[in-house]
Amino acid sequence: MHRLVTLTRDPIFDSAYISQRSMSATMGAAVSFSGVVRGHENGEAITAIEYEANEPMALHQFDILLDLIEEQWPMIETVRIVHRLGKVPVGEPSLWLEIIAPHRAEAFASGQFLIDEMKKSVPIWKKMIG
Amino acid sequence: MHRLVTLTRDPIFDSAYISQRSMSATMGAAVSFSGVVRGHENGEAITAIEYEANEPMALHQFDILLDLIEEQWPMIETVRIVHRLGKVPVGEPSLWLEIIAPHRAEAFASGQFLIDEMKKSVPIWKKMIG
Amino acid sequence: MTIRVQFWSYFKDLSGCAETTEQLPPGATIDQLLKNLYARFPKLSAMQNSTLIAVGLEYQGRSYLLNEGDEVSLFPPVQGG
Amino acid sequence: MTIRVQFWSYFKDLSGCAETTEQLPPGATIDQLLKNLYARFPKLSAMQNSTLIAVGLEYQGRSYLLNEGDEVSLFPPVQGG
Repeated sequence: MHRLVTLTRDPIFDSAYISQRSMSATMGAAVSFSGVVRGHENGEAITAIEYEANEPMALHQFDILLDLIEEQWPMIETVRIVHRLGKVPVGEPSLWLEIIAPHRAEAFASGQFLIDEMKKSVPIWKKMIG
Repeated sequence: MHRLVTLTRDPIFDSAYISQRSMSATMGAAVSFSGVVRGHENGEAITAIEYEANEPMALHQFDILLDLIEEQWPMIETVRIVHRLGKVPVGEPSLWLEIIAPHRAEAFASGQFLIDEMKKSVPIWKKMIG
Repeated sequence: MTIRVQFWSYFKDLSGCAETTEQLPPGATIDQLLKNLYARFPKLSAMQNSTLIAVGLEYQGRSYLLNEGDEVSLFPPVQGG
Repeated sequence: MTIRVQFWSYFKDLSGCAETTEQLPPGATIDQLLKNLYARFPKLSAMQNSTLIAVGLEYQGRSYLLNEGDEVSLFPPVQGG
């Protein structure tokens, strides 16, 4: 399984990531997800979220999750994850990910698994900016 | 809910669709799916799939599914669907769709629902090209 | 009454045509239409149990009462995506 | 032995620093480290039940036996995405 995990302070241009996609002829499904900063958090208006990460540990914990994905869905060809750090303004993605798999079921299931699990184990925190 | 349903004989450039995305500040999740023609179908090597549609009925049946989505997930802001018709070579998308929702759970669930249901009710057929 | 019938996907190959018309008495159902069509196009009758039927843009069942001017589509299970 | 401790997210505000060190006897556990830290940083102790602990890059529990040179991270529940 190809793994690309990126933590970056630059804006996430998901269309650029998608135009770089490569799939072999046995792959039939690509699911991608963009998590975008919303204008309200817990009922309060915000202008941005500032993301902080324990970077080496975050990369390692993503790798542990990718091991689990590889075990559970061995046919997945590629998982790409980009998490932005620092100040992310409302309307911009903080997270982008993509799964390439033979069939849609495993792409959807593993994508949801990855997001659910990263929110438990990958050391990234947010701070609302009013 | 914004609905954009397109049947086209042109190639699907999903990165172009994604760069045209617009989301309001209450939306936090965009899930997109590309279904790509694979090099084998039922164990036989193919070079392309030719898609045929009953176009007016297909557009209407997509609309019925979008009504169901709107009812079940009223917070969804936008659903875009593009289905390519005619000959689609191996490695190129035949279907692209995107759901924009406040949270990821409804975006993932409705995207899967849409694909599962369209495969039952939207009058599009394929013919393998060897 | 005259009912126009369109065939889709490999049903065109089985019937040998993309569309045809049938003359039916007033009050006829899709079931009667199908009986007539199966007499004319025997290869289609082999697909009876996997035939989808629409009138205009809507799916309909075999007991649907046909009306003058109805356009019927017959096709195999759909396979989009 | 000397254990280096890093605080993350709002734990930095609660402790007033990003990192510190603790001297502990050989064979000490994370539990003992936490007791010492809570004595020095009482505001941290209010978060006891929602404190995550890592040694190096791995999560560890309170009974983990510390070794000289271990780098411990303390932080609140993660919130990526």
